[in-house]
Amino acid sequence: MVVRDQKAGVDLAVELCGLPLRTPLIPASGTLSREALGEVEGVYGAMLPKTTTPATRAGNPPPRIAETPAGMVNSIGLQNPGVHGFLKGLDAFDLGIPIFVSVAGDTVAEFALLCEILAGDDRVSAVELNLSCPNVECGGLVFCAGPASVEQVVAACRAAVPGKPILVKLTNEGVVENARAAESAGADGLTVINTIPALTLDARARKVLVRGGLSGPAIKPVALRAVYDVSGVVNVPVIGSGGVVSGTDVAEFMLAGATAVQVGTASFVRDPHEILDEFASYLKESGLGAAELSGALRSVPP
Amino acid sequence: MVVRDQKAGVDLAVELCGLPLRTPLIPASGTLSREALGEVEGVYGAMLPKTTTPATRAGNPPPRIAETPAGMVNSIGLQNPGVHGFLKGLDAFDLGIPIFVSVAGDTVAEFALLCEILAGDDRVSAVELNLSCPNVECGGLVFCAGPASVEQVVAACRAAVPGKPILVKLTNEGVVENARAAESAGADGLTVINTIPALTLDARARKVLVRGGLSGPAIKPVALRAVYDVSGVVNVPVIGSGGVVSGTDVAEFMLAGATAVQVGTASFVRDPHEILDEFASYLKESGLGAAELSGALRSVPP
Amino acid sequence: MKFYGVEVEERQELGSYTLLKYPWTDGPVEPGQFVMARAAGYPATLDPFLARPFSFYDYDGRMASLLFEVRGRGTMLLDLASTIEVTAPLGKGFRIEPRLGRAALLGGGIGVVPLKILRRRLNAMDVPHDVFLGFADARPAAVAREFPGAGVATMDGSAGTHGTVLDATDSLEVYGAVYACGPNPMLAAVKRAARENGLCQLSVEERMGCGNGSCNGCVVPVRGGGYIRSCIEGPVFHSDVLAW
Amino acid sequence: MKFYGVEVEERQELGSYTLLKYPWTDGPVEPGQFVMARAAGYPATLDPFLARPFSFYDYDGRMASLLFEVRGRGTMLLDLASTIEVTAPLGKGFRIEPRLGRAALLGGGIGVVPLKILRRRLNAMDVPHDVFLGFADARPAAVAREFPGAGVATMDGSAGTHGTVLDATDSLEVYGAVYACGPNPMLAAVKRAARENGLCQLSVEERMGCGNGSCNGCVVPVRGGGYIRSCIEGPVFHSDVLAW
Ligand SMILES: Cc1cc2nc3c(=O)[nH]c(=O)nc-3n(C[C@H](O)[C@H](O)[C@H](O)COP(=O)(O)OP(=O)(O)OC[C@H]3O[C@@H](n4cnc5c(N)ncnc54)[C@H](O)[C@@H]3O)c2cc1C
Ligand SMILES: Cc1cc2nc3c(=O)[nH]c(=O)nc-3n(C[C@H](O)[C@H](O)[C@H](O)COP(=O)(O)OP(=O)(O)OC[C@H]3O[C@@H](n4cnc5c(N)ncnc54)[C@H](O)[C@@H]3O)c2cc1C
Ligand SMILES: Cc1cc2nc3c(=O)[nH]c(=O)nc-3n(C[C@H](O)[C@H](O)[C@H](O)COP(=O)(O)O)c2cc1C
Ligand SMILES: Cc1cc2nc3c(=O)[nH]c(=O)nc-3n(C[C@H](O)[C@H](O)[C@H](O)COP(=O)(O)O)c2cc1C
Ligand code: FES
Ligand code: FES
Repeated sequence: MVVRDQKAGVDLAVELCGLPLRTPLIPASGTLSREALGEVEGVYGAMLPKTTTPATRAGNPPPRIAETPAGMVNSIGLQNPGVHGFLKGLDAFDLGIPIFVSVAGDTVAEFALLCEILAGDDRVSAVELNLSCPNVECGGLVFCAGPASVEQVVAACRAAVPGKPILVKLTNEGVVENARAAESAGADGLTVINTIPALTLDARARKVLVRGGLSGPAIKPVALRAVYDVSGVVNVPVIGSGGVVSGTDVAEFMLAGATAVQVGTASFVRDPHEILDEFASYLKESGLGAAELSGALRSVPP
Repeated sequence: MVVRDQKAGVDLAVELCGLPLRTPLIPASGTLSREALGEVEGVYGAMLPKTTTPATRAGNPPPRIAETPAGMVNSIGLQNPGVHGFLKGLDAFDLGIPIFVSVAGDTVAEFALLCEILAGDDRVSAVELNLSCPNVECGGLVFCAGPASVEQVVAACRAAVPGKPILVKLTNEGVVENARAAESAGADGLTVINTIPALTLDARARKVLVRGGLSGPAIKPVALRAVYDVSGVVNVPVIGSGGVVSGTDVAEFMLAGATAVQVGTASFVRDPHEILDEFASYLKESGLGAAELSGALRSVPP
Repeated sequence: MKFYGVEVEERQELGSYTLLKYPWTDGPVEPGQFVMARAAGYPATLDPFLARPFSFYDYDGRMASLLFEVRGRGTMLLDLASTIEVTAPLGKGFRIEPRLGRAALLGGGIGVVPLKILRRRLNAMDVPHDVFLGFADARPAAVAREFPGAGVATMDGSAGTHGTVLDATDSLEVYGAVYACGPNPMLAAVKRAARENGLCQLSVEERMGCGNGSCNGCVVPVRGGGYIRSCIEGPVFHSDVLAW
Repeated sequence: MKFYGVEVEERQELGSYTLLKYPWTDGPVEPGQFVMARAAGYPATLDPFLARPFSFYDYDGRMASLLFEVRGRGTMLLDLASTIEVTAPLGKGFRIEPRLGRAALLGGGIGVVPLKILRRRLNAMDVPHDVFLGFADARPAAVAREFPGAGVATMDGSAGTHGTVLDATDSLEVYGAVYACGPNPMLAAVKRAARENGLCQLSVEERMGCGNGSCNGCVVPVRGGGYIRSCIEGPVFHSDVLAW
């Protein structure tokens, strides 16, 4: 399956929100640690560490993960050292490619505060808003539960970080409406989709194992649909996320309309170099450059 | 994997909306044909043929199906002979167990009309409303796109078929709110969930393959979460649907709160007798009867 | 759907195809009938999830054989498996009409598969016939040695006539019956070429979800409107039935 | 994460466990380190999706061995596979403190695995030690023959002392160092029993998603609050670190 050295003569570069990316691949937030950076040299077009929050978060007690058919459910609970500790360690993520930072807060004000802090940090090329976290001011509904709260949080962040692109990461539920709201509030790009709410049980023990988000190849067709539908109604670039495992998957997301593609859970089970190599072979065969692929379907269904 | 003759001494019976079912298994609508009935003798507690509509529907042109990781996407387009032709052929589905009939219309009035027709047919023990079809009066949004239209269609059907249980089949998006709306409009039970909107592409041909609904084990953790959340907020019974492949899956859905469980896509790749046998072994091991299993988790997470 | 676990008793390469034999004693197999098959492992692994349809290549009352082309992951895993899972024979095969005189058998690519049993039947019934096989190039065309006397065409001209299977025939109009299997565009071309014939039966290839009529996934458009299932009403159809 | 495809060169039953050897020449293995492993087949099959963590049982510079218990589908498939995929050695193993005097090695069930390399190291460093192994019953306890002189306990009394691995020891207080591996409740009990000891290291067993620190799935609670990853900071921890 692995095709090495397929990158010669293939144009992998894309542009995202004015930023030139060496390849269209980006690690999905929360799936690439500092310790694993050595393994991914040359693969990605931008770096994107785990979501950070205003204060330290310990995260959820174990069990935090469970395997499911062609996927997994996680409930990590945004474990992170808080934005200040995060920024102290950020240099480790400098691989000579743009660094995107994912943020999450409990309130609109916390989101805006995080954006203000990042606005002043030159190492940060773009901010990704993780809107799949609970809005404590709205009874704990997630920020992307509806267009109104999406618009509110994006507008506040827009004002707080006028000089850097803002990417808004959405969950599948209501994704088209929420995408429109994010765009009209000033988002420069949309990451589609985050994990899908899910639950796993242990029947023998008769207990809940993990209540969290489903990721991995199982959700790929759902994510593809979201990317296809969203990129049909917004003018800002879409970044695909959800179940990418192979170079063909990367191509599928780009054909569906994505400008760049995130690799998440698959990086736990494959060397992402293989994904890039396969994608390069695909480009070679198709005779297209990565930048030409976005939305380049030959026929569109009724 | 197959454990035969595990059913002795195990109580498989459940009660659903006042109807005694021999086993908690029901074929998911659209996944069991007349031709395959001979293969399922003794497995199911009720029969549930493919959704019928007021007039004949030819269905969608091929390709209608595509395989995805641990699942498949289908876009059949409710191919069926129309309710009158359907009822002419209904006797073939008489295996001596209650027959549920799934209906779908383009408008609330069509749903009500179908319910009226079924109200007068003694062979029909219950009606399942398939609300995942487009409401032509609401710009083509599906009936279960929001609680208002769910309430409207369920109330109209309730009035049209006062004497039989109405089961309302919901999709995952907005399932908790929609479940509440269905219950308050008079639903006797809720089927949770239908397929999840999805898309498949052929990267090599650069075209869309199938735009339809995702089913199979891939969606099981999403369906389990929906069943768990819905059964926590409604008082009517919940029927689980989505990715059931094994007897353990059946147990998981029941522990999550389901009273009965539908087997869909899995019946294409397994003999459903095996699923029932595995479920019987589970009951034997756990020392519980099927009717005791619903919601019988030992501990509930925070 | 009920699957039976069977051991692969013999595996062999035929050109670019794989021939695989497994024990099967549960009743006869009609030419054009198929099985749903997959590598064993299920349900320890739930991906690939669906089984795949394969025509019977041969059947001797004790062993059934499949002949297949590795296309994607389903056939890739089947190619490696020592135990496979198969269903009973499914679908409606070719209906032999011995009174119609000379028959033409046309196979495109892996569409040769059902022609072997079909030919044996025709021989048994003393029905005169000619076999024509079309392939992309010489590698798959190697399977033609299993059909002595067959006319062969390859798209790249590397074996036999240069062109499609139809280019290997003179005219289909001299035949009383035409039996064809191959990719759907070839079948449409055969249908056109055989327009004037009394009987033209085509074995179609649609994606299948179940193989037993349950999913409505495998349909073909029919004359007069609507769709019918190729796993139950087919996979072999009289060409008049199809709206192609 | 990078996986290497390797041939299974030897497979053998040890009591109710499976021993599996594969060629590995890429550097040394510390006692307590682990690999992520799965049956090959990926990405033709995407289920089971994750690899599983296994401690090294043995390593001779040429071959690495795993010893495992079939629990679910990951280990079931591994038990059948002729080719497997493994990562390089991962995590922090046992840190041997030779100056602390006599050591106790405790294994619970399949937790015996890392003790074999550990014991060899202790022997090489002339550190005196005793091994105690606990099992559910006599079947898995058969693996104890690989640990000559070990004290054995079984929960059902069918072999050795009746009780847990701690029942096979007199008191842990006589030991300068305690090294343990087994199910987490056993480790918590060992930690309590070894409270007064200078060094107590525990190899914990948490579900792992990645094995390289990326998913934060494998955490254990630490004293003072919060969680740390057992794949990077562990899987072997000083017992003081753990908030158990
Ligand atoms: C009645 C019937 C009989 C058949 N008999 C044979 C046979 O005897 N020998 C044989 O080699 N093949 C036969 N086929 C085709 C065979 O089923 C497909 O080649 C197989 O399903 C491919 O599976 P895969 O997992 O390898 O490929 P996938 O990964 O599923 O797909 C790989 C490629 O094959 C294409 N493909 C997949 N399924 C089909 C399909 N049903 N029709 C057309 N293209 C498809 C896909 O578009 C894709 O490009 C038959 C099909 C039918 C319907
Ligand atoms: C660092 C480390 C080293 C290990 N070394 C070994 C070893 O040398 N030999 C060995 O046999 N096993 C070892 N294990 C445990 C092994 O990883 C699990 O048995 C394996 O993941 C089960 O996979 P499965 O697919 O067979 O089971 P699954 O289908 O995943 O699960 C089957 C059952 O096992 C339980 N289970 C699954 N994973 C774990 C886990 N990580 N911890 C506890 N219970 C689990 C599930 O709850 C379920 O009841 C180790 C685990 C860790 C973390
Ligand atoms: C273990 C794990 C941790 C994750 N943490 C985060 C996170 O901190 N912030 C975030 O926006 N998304 C997080 N995600 C979601 C991923 O970024 C990604 O959107 C999702 O997993 C779908 O992509 P995949 O199928 O390629 O993994 C996490 C996913 C996993 C599996
Ligand atoms: C081929 C196919 C056809 C279906 N047709 C219908 C239908 O007509 N009406 C309906 O309510 N659901 C239909 N469904 C959805 C199933 O009833 C079921 O709710 C869904 O597939 C999820 O369950 P599963 O994963 O067990 O298949 C269909 C599903 C499939 C795969
Ligand atoms: S394959 Fe399912 S109906 Fe034909
Ligand atoms: S297993 Fe993923 S962080 Fe440890």
